[in-house]
Formats: sequence, C-alpha cells, structure tokens
Amino acid sequence: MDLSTLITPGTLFFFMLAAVTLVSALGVALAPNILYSAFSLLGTLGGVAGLYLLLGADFVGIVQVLVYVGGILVLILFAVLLTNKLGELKLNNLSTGLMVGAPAAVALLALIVKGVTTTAWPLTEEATAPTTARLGDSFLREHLLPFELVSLVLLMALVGAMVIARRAAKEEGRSVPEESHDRLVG
Amino acid sequence: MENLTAVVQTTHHFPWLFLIPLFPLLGSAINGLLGKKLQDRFGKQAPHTIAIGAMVAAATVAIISFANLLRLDASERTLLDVVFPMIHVGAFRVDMAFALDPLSGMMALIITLIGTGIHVYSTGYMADEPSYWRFFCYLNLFVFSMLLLVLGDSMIIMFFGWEGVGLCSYLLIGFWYKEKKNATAGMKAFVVNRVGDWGFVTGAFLLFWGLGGGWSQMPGQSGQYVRDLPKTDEQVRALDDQVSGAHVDVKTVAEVEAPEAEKGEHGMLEAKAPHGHAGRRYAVPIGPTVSFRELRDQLAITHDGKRPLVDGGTLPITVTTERPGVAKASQQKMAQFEGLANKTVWGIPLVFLICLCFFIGATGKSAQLPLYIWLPDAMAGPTPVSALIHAATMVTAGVYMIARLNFLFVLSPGAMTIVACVGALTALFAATIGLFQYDIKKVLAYSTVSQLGFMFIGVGVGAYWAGVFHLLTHALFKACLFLGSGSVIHGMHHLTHHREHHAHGHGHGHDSHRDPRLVADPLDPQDMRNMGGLATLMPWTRKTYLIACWAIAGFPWAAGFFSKDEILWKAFSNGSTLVPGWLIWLVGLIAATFTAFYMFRSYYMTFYGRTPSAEHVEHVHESPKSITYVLWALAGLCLIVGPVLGFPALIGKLWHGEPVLETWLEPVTQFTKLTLVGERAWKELPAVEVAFMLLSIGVATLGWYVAKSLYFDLAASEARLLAWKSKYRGIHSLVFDKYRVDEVYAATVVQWFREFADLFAWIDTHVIDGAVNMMGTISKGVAWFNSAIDKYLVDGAVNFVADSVIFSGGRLRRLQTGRINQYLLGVTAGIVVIVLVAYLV
Amino acid sequence: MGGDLTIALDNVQSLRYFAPELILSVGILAILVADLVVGKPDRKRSFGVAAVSLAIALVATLATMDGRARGLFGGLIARDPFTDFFKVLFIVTSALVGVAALRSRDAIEYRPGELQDKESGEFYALLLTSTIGMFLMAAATDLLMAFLSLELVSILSYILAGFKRRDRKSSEASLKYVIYGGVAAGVMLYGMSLLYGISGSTNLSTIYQAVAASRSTLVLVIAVVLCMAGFGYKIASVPFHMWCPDVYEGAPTPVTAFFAVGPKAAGFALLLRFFNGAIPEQIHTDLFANSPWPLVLGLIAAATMTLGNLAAIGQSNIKRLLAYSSIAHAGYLLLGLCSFSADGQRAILLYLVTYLFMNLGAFLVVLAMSDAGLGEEIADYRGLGMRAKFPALVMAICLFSLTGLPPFAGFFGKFYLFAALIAKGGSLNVALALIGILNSAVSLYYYARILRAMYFDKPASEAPIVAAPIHAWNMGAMAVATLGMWIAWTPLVGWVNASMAQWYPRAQTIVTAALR
Amino acid sequence: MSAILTIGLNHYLLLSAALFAIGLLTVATRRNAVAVLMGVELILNAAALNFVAFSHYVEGTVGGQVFAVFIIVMAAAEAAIALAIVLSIFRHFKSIDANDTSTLRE
Repeated sequence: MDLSTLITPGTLFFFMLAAVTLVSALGVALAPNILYSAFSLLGTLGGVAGLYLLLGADFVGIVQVLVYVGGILVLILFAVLLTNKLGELKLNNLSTGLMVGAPAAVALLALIVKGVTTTAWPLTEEATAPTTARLGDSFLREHLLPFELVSLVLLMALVGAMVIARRAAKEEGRSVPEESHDRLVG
Repeated sequence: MENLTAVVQTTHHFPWLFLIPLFPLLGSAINGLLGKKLQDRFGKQAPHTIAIGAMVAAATVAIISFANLLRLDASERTLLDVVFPMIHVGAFRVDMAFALDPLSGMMALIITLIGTGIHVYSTGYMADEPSYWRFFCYLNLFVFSMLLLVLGDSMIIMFFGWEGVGLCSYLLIGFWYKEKKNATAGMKAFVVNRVGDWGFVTGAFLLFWGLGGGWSQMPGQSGQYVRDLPKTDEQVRALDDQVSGAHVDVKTVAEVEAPEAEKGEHGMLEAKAPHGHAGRRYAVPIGPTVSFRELRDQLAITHDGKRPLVDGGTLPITVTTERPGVAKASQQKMAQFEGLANKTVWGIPLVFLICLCFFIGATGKSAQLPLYIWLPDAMAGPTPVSALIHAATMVTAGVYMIARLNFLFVLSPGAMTIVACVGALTALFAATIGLFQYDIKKVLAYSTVSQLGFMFIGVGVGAYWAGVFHLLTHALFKACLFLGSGSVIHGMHHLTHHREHHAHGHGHGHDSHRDPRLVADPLDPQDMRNMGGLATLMPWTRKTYLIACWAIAGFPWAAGFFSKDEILWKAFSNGSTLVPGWLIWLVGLIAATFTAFYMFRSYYMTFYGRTPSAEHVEHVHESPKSITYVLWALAGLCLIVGPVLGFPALIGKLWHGEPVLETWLEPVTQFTKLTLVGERAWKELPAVEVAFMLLSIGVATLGWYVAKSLYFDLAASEARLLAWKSKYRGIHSLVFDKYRVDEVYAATVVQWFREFADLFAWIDTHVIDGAVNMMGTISKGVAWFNSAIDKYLVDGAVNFVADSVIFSGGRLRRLQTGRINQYLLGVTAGIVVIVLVAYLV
Repeated sequence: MGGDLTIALDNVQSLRYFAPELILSVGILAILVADLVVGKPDRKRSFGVAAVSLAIALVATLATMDGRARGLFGGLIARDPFTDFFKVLFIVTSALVGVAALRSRDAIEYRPGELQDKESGEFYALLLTSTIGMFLMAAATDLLMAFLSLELVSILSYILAGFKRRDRKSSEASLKYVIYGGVAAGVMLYGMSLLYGISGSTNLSTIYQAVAASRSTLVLVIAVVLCMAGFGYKIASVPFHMWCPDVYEGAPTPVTAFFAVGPKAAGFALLLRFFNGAIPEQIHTDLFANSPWPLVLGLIAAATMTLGNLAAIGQSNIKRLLAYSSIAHAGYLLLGLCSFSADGQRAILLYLVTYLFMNLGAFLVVLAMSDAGLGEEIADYRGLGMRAKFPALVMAICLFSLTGLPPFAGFFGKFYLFAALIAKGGSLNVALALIGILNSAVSLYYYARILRAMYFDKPASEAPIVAAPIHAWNMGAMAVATLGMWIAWTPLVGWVNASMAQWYPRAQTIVTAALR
Repeated sequence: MSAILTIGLNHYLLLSAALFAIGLLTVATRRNAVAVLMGVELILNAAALNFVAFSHYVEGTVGGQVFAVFIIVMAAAEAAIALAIVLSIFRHFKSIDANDTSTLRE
C-alpha cells in the first residue's frame, strides 16, 4: 500500500503529540532543574490533552487543559517557587538511584508492552461523536453518586489544605525571629 | 487379650468440679487486687491465709470428687462438669468443661495436696519478702492454670492451662525481677516454651483437620459435619439438597435408639456397651472434635477392636433413622469415611505428624532434649517455685499430655519410638551433667530433667501407667528434695548474709571473675562447697533429704524404685518401639546409676564431708516448723506411696494381683491394649523380672557406694578428686559446663535468629542504599556537569529573585538517606517481581 | 438465598439504603457550620455532633439491615450484609478514636489559653468523612467507586497524619504518606485501566469473571498486581508497606490508632470484594484453583508477616513497633484470603473484629500515657507496671492477645485463620499455616520486650502516672472486649457467616435449616 | 509498516505504558518532593489516557471518559493537599529534598 495514503493527518497528529508527550515526560524525569521539569510537565499534559481530542474525547481534553494545566500545574509552579531559593536550584533536583530505578522501570515497561501487544482486546465500533452532552447526562444519572462524592472530597481537601498550610497568628509571630536566627547562623 | 470392645465409657454428671480450679483463681484474684492493702492492714497472715484457704478448699473438693469417682464402677469412672458452652461453631465445639477420670483425678490430687504443702512451706520461706502477697497471688494463679490443664475436657481448655502455666512460671521465675539474671531466666522459660506451644497448636490443628473438621458453621469446601439430626421435613429437604451437592461431604448422620445418648449433639455411632451393661447401647459421637473423651471413644469404635486403620477399610456403620433419604445419603458418605491414619501429608502419615507435634509441645513444657535449656536457668526463682514447677506440676504437663493422648500415640510406633528415645537420651544426658554440679539447685534441676526423661521412656514404650506412676513418685520425692535444699539454702543464707556483711565491712567485695569450676564463691548460699557437715545443724532436713535420696536412687523401700523399675522393665520387654527395647533399657540403667551417684554426692557434700566450722555453727540453724513439717509429710509419703500403689505385679500377685495404680488407670489406658504388641512370652518368666529388679538395686547401690566413698569424708578423698579432675580436665569441664549447650544455642539458633532479623534490617537500609551510593559516585560527575551548566546559564537569569536566606548550605549538612525514593523503588521492583512470579507460575 | 443485586436500584430508590452515609454527611456539615456560626471552635461540641451522627448512622444501618443484597445507584455500590458488617466495624472504630481524641493533646493542638481546640471541628469532620470513605470502600462494586472511595480515605489520611502541623515528625509522616499514597493510587489506576480494557466494563463482577476465568494472561496478571499495589498499600502488605512505620510513628497517636484499624479493614473489605466479585450467584472459588493468585497472595502474606515480625524485633519506639506488628497482622489476615475458601474469608472478618479491639487497646495505652507526659520509647515504659497499674495491665492484655495467647481474643482469631488453611489442605496452605504459627510464636519475643520493660525493669522515676478517666474507660472497654470475646464468640461467628452468606450461602441454609 | 502507521488501540497503550514507566522512574529517583509529585501526575495521566483509549476502542461509550474526568479531579484534590504538605514540610525542614526530610527511620 502506498505510504502517502497511510499517512493521514490523524496519523501525523498522533505521532507529533506522542513525541511531544514522551519527550516532555523524559524531561520531567531527567531534567537537572526543577523548573525545567515543571515546564516539561506542561508539554506532557498538553500532549495528552491533544491525544484526548484525537480519541474523540473533547470534554476530557478540555478538562485536562483547564484543570491540569490551569490548576495543578500552576500549583506545582507555586510550590517550586515558594520552596526554592532560585539561586540554588541546581541542588534541588537531584536524582538518586537512577541505575537501580531505571532498570526496574524498564523491566516493568517491557512486561507491560509484552502484555499489551499480545492481548486480543475486545474491540468495538469506534465512536467519535462529541461526548460533552452524553457526559453531562451521565454525571446526573448513572454517575450521580461519584459526582456528589467528589464534591465531598473537594470540600474536605479544601478544609484539610487549610488546616495544614495555615499558620496560626502566634506561630507566625514566633517563626520570624527563628528564621532570622537561621539567617544569622546560615 | 480380653474382649475390649467396651472402650466406650459413660460419664457421670458432677456439677462441682469447676470449684477445684475456681478456688485458686479466686484466691489469686483477691490477693492480686487487694493483697497489698490486706497485707499492709493485717500483716502477712492475710495473704497467705487467703491463698492457703483457697488451696485447702480446692483440695477438699478434689478429694470429695475423687471419693465420688472411687464409688463408681471402673468402666464408668468419669465425672463431667460442663460449666457453659463456650464456642459452638459447626464441628468446632468447645465447652468450658471439666472432666475427672482416674488420670486427671490423680493429677488433681497431686496438684492440690502438694500445692497446699508448698503454700504452707512458703509462709516460712518467703517470710522476709516484702511483696509477699504478690508471691501468693502468682502461686495461686499457677495452681489454677495447672488445674485447668489437667481437668480440661478438651484440647482447647488444656491449652488455656498450658499457656497459663507458661505465663505463671515466667512471672514466678522472674519474681525477684530486680535482678536482671532472674528476669532473663523467666524470659528464656517463656520463649522456649513458646516453641513447644507451636508444636501443641499445630498438633491440635492437624488432628482436627485429620478428623475431617472444618471450622465454621457451615459445610464449606473442606469437609463438613452435621451435628443436629433433622427433625422437620424442611430440614430433611435442606439436608438432602446439601448432601447431593457437589462439594458436600456429610460424614455421619445417624440416630441411635438409646435414651442415654447425648441426643441432638452429634452424629452418632452405635457401640457395644461396657462390662456389666449388656444390652444397653451407647451413642458415640463421630467426627472432628477437640474433646479428649469423644476422640478416644471414636478412635476405639472405628477400630473395632483391631489394630486400627492400617488397612483403611470402610466402616461397618449402621445407620438407623426414620428418614430414608437421609439414611441413604449419609450411609453413602460414611462408606467414604477415611480414617485418620490413612491420611498423609507430604507422604508422611498424618498420625505420626500429629504425635510428633504434640511431642514437641511436650518437650518444651517438660524440658526434654533439645528444649530443656530453660529449666536449669529457671532455678533463679524462689525455691518453693522450683518445687512447685519442677516437682509437682508444670514440667510433668508434657508427660500428662502424652498419657492423656495415649490412644493417639499408640497408633504411631514411629512417634512412640521418638518419645522413648528422646526420653532415654535426655535421662542420660542430664544425669551426666548432674554429676559435677556444685550448685545444689542445679543438681536437682538436672536430675529433674533426667527423671522426666524416665517418664518419657515410660509413656514412649506404651507403659502409660508406669510413666504416670513415676510422675507421681517423682512429684513427691523431688518436692521433698527441693524443699529440703530450700531449707538448707534458707539456713546457709544467714551465713552468707553474715559473710557479705563482713566482706563489705573490710572493704573487699567478692571476685566476680572467679572460675566456678575451681573455687566456690563464699557468698553463694547454694554452692555445696560452702556447706558440709550440716547433719548436726539441720537434723530434720537431713533425714528427710536422705529419704528422698533413697526414693530417687531406687532403693526398694522407697517410692522411686517401684516406678523406675517398672519403667525400665517395660522398656526392656516392649515390642512396640522401632528400636530394640534392651537399648532403651540399657541407656536408662546407666542413667539410673548416675542418678544414685549424684544424689548421694549432693547428700554427703551437704550434710557430711567435713566438720562444720564455728561460723557454720553460729549462723546455720534448722528451719522453722512450717518448713520441716512439710518436709516430713513428703518424706513419709515417699516411703508409703511406692509399696501401696505400685507393688510389682510379680510379687503383688501373691495377694492382690496387678499393681493398684495400674488397675486404677486401666479405664484411661485400656485402649492402648488394643494396639500395643504384646510382650514376648519368655519375658513373662518371673525369674527374668526378678533378675532385672536385682540389677536395678545393684546399680543404685553402686552409685551410692561410690558417692559415699568419695564424699563422706572429703578430707580423705579430696586429693584424689583433684587428681582426677586435673587428669580428665577436658571432659570434666565440658560436662561441668553442661556440654556448653547454652553456648551452642547462643552461637547457632539465637545467632541465626538475630542475623536473620539483622539481614532484613540490613536489606532495608543497605542493599538499595548501597546501590544508590555506588551510583552516586557516578552521578556526581554528571551533577558536576549539570551544575556547571546551571552556574553559567541559569543563575544569571534567576538571580534577581534570589533570596539568599531560605536555603542555606548549612542545612544540607544534615543529609540523611533519601528514604522515600527507596520506598518507591521498592514498590516498582516489588511489582516487577510479583508480576514475574505470577506469570511464570 | 435471595439477593436482588441484579435488580439495581436507581438513584432515588437508593437513598433509603444510603441513609448512614447521608447522616454522616449532615454531621460533617453541622460540625463545620457550627464552628462558623455558633461560636469559637469547641472540642466537646464537635465531638458531640460527631458522636450523635455516628450513633444515628449506626441505628440507621441496623434498622435498614435485612440480610438482603441490593445494588444502589445503578450498581455502583452494594448494600448487603457484608457492607453492614464493615459499617458497624467502622462506626465502632471511629467512635472509639473520636472518644480518644477528645482528651488527646496529640491529635488536636491543646495548649491551655492559647490555641485550644482550634482545629477540633476539622478533626472530627475529617474523621466522619473518613468513615464515609471507608463505608464506600466496603460497599464499592464498581472500579470507579473503589477508586474514589479509596482516594477519599487516602486524602483524608494524609491530612490527618499531618494534623500536628507544628511537629516536624508529623509533617514528615504526612509528606511520605502523600507521596507514597499518590504513587500507589496511580499504579492502581493504571491497573484498573487495564482491567477496564480487558472486560470493557468497570463493574467488579464483570471483571471478576475475567480475573477468575483467564488463567494467567500476562496483561491480566499485570493488571491485578498493579491493582494489588493500591489495596496492598492500604493494608500495608509487603512490598507496599514501607510508608507504614514512618507514618505510624509520626502521625498523632489517635490517628495512628485509626489508621491501624479502620483503613486497613476497609482495604481488606475491598480486597475481598475484588476477589469475590460483586454478584452473589456467580461465585465459584474453584475458578482460582489453577490460577497463580493463591501462590502469589500466599507469598505476599508469608513475606509480610515474616518481615513485620522480624523488623519489629529491633524497634525502640513503641508506635513504630506496633506499626511493624500491624504489618505482620496484615500478613496473618492475608493468609485467610489466599486459601480462597469460605472458612478463610470468614476468618478474616473474625480476625478484624478481634484485631480492632486488641490493637486499638494497645494504641490507646500509648495515647493515654503520652497524654500523661510519658515518652513513646520502650525505655520510657520501664516500670510502668508499678507507676500506672491499669494501663500497663491493659497493655499486657492487648499484647498477649496480639501474640495469640488464649484465652484472649487474638487466640481465637488466629486459630480460625490458621485452621482455615489447614482445613483447606494442600502443601502450600499447610506450609503457610505453619509459617503463620511459627511467626506468631516469634512475635512474642518483641511483645515481651514491652512486657519486660513494664514489669521487670526499674522505672526511671517512681512517680505514679494517672491516665485521664475517659482514656481509662476506653482502655477498660478494649481490655474487657479482648479478654471476654470468647463469651460472645458463637454469635459473632454467626454474624460473620451471615455477612459472608452472599458469597458462601450454605452457611445460612445450614444454620436455619439443619441446626436450628 | 502499515501496522505502525494505522493508528489503533495499541499505539495509545504503548504510549501510556511509556508514560507510566517514566512516571515510575521519576518517583523512584527524584529527591525533590515536588518533582516526585510531578511523577505521580505522569502516572495518573498514563492511566487516564488508557481509560479514554479503551473507552474509544473497547467500550464504545463514555464510561472510560467519565473515569478520566474523575481521575483529573481527584488529582487536583490530591495535588492541593500534597502541595500544602510540601509547604508545611518546607517550614519545618527548610528543604523539600527527600534526603533532608527523613528523621523517621530505624
């Protein structure tokens, strides 16, 4: 078969997105600088969002962009910036045990690849229609319970994050001299 | 062989048995909760009055129960008291139930009576102890556990007591816990006993399983057992459904037309009636059980008077029920009934495994090779404790258990052989260690181990009554010996106390690095080399000690002779063990010779040997009456019990036939006669038995003579002794150091155990870590490269936000291993390994 | 044997059977709102609301319990005797932990005049939410619900572990927990996605068929093992146990006590559902006869108990020691699963009940003692037998029970676990049982270290330590339950059998027809 | 060649497998807590991608997509908590390096 007929736009898109995703993911794993890692993550998340669109999951793709890129990634960047003296970033993204971890990860990858490729998946007709409406429907019908449960999770996560992250007024007052002491010693 | 189909026994309800263990429990509870207050308020009488009161009450009930037992016909001598049902889940039924049969009745009497004596003795011995109440609390609790063990009607109740005595001995041995040595000894006893417990539990599990037991209310995939007989049509239908189901395996459902039957409890099998009740039919529960009685009866029935289960044929069971459907189905299933002995696990007969497991349990509790090591160390406890634990009760629990399970052990000649051989080896081994000890309590401890070995020979060769008889006589003479040694130590204590005071006054403490092999520590009240010539100072103690020595050495006018000789004779003449009987007999005979020697050695070293010094005369006195009375009581029993209960059949036949005790225990052990191979005919010749008896007396005399010639007058023989010692220094010190078994244990088992634990800790911290570190060196180079890039490229860009405070390099000095990465690495690697295992299997 | 799970109830019909969860949700809101509206945060008030809602939830559970199995919300979760068993277990756990936290200075900041009771509202709200999460874990019959409820419990656990935010150990525990938990959840999700791919459904019973039927397709093996990473992390089994000692040591003691019992039991509930499928009628344990899972689970169980017990030997911190002990107990509990027999699975439920009391009892003593100012090292417990008689006694009882000595509850629990294996037979099962028994013999060694410290070592000071009355009552209850459980053993077994009846229904027919 | 170029289920599965492995590599080797959390996000993305792909190719309806949405939402909740904890850790240890923050050990 002619190669040109095989290379459809879909194929091209897939390979481009896959490349972006994987390269960025490797960046997350191996970049020497935590900021590089964080921005690489942006690439991965975006690439995956694109793949969702390719798979006809438009709503999921948009949620990925909104929540992941707009929310989680920003949180991560905040955390990076809040916890680092940027001048010393080089110290802050060390890897340990790469020579043990990498073989283990590769071994697992090999197993999964072997498993996945040797399985006859029960394929069906591919559905590509826009799914947003159907998803909304499902959230209010068969998936109502998880939908409500997630609201509880988010509420408690909010409460919990507050409990953990807030500093009591007095504590704040105390921590300042402590820090300045550190400054003197350091 | 007489007609022995009548193994099935009736039981008589006797609702007061529970009082026997209850009284000590109450005493213990009162002393434990209120003892301190009572003692502060009313003085030391209060705790011991309560404790002794509880013991006397328990003993009284025990005697009354025993009297009730005596009144009954021999085949009906079982009193049963089901206090309340404890666990009733499917086939697994445990009641809080006590049974008093000839064996447990005898044990209960020993425990309560000797226990009472020891309580009385303790009032004198522990008089100076501040936490007097605590001691009596533990003592009562111990007696309670022991009674639970003995009277328990099922393995579970027995195990309660089994664990309870372990716990109490731990508490009692470590009574003076402020000395680290004692606490450690208590700990050792506890932990070693746990190894034995492992055997007990495993044995019980295997037995229940072997009988086809499942563990919950319903018939699962693994065998089932219907207890109640169906009554309504609906129930029958349900049962029929279930019987025809694929996984169902009904063992027995039968109905017996017998008014006496325990109706509604079990599937029943028919059995012929015992003697004297011809025509009556008894129902025998068949199926998995943990009750000793039910187990014994069904083993007896299923074997139908033949050597059992070897051929493994089907069972001739008649099922009578009005419901034909049930009868048919269950008869079908019963035809498939597999006997216990047909099962194998990994190719080994199950019965053998079960017996082996139980025997491991027994070696732990009864201090046999190789688990005896805790007992000599346990001498750290107060002497009454040694007497109670070592003489009367706890250590004999293993012997009792095997005697109780006689119907099981006789099914496996292999297990019997192991029991007998381990017993014989222990008897010899411990006796040789006893030869050279100087600590009087250590001598007695090793002698206990050795005597327990004799008992195991007895139960191992199938002479259950002889083993139990030796248990009884040993309880008497060893209690007497221990209490006698306690009396001596009590006296010596005043002397050493004085010396200690003296030494401190002159400012030189004793040398703790003294080699105990050569020189006695003058401050040790238990070292026999500090004694000598006490005969005149402690005359009563001496006399009772001598009587007990006669008993243990085996002179024909005291208790030990009758039991030990019977054991050795049975060992010689038995045909059940896989090794020839004469071999076991020979080992036992040598051990008996040594026994006579070391016991009289201790006697002469303590009471004779040299004339007492002025220091001795001044400080060592006869013990108070509470001690000597108990000694006399025990010594008296040592002289009486032997001839009365165990006069050899040979001579005894002249006036009353079989030995009293053998006849008495007959109902318990009669099942063994079904299976034991009889003695060969020529051994029945009276002349042979008499010859063996004379031989026993001969070796006892030999041991006594050598001991006397060496130790009666130490001044004369000391040079000779020293010469021998230096000539055979190697052997002597090896034996003196107890063959360095403790060291071997420390170097092997304990060490392996520790290293194994270390290994895990080490893997946890080092293996992964080490790999990481190795790679760290490599990655250092990479890091340097990275940092160079950062320094010149990144720094310039981001320095404008740099706040140079937060991250100070000083903080990094506190580097520790990055554990969380290791954890996650562990997850990854673990997943890979599990996937591979699961996939490749 | 009627379960109308196949006729799943719709959303509105389900609400009636969802009452316990709804009541707890109301309780959560009430606690949080009360802190804002009624006035300053108050520990007693929050506890009161929590206790009342737990009590009502318990009543609601018992009232709507009719021994039948139903699928709620279109089959996402189930309401069946199995769920009800765990619901009662969780309510009891949460109530006990709630009572313990009432006086604990460890869980909620307690500095007189300063920050008193500030976070109590949040604490109790989190506790109640965790309870809901555990309810749903036990009830989940769909991968989605399994994931969400497990995540809910996990997220709340991270917060609870870090509740002492001024304490660096607590923060560190929380960090380790969140990282480890996040990874475990991610790994589990990946496994779930593969299961979804294999079966085309997220429903557990459909998936169960795939798991059980296909022997060992590589992808299935991978999927199940990855899922087990998630469950294994919740129950702290090797090799997913590493977070456990650190988190147990660092977390506030009442929270540790909660972790050691509640989420662990929930993890087992999920595991049991996973390997039993969700629909009663379709159970055939023989499906596992030739699969690798008995062996794999057996190896994991053996490794878990052995590692837990051996690593516990060297510990000096008592919470850490108990953490390793709880790892070991996860191993014992897993033994009940790997035989894939009715007896074994029932034994798990039985053991969870005994474990609830004995383990909570031990932790309560640690809690009461640290409240009274005692340290958490074993060395601090020297001479406790003289300084604090009652707590030491409770500790001794609980430790004996954990070891498995009769007549304490733990003995019966272990007995059933090991017995189930031996009853099932086969060399693997018998070997596992022997390893288990040997392990429990070894475990005495380190429990006895605490006992020795308490009763045989010289105390650093003779001053008596007084436990707060509420702790004393709590401890007393645990000790009595541990000591006297055998009295109620027969009904307990009956309850457990009824709870498992949907998978192993014969129990019921025999109980009702043949026996009574 | 055509098998490679005709995009099918396996393409997505292999991609997600790679993503999963890289995620595991990240969490197992990164010492920085935030970096480890990024690795967790990679793993979650791999799982979500699988769900969407199976939803598309196997189930044919939106079940897997619902799952993916829930994964994203839970990831957000978890990230919020995790980062709060990271900040709290940073206050205590002045570092979020896993090596510095391990006082809890044998």
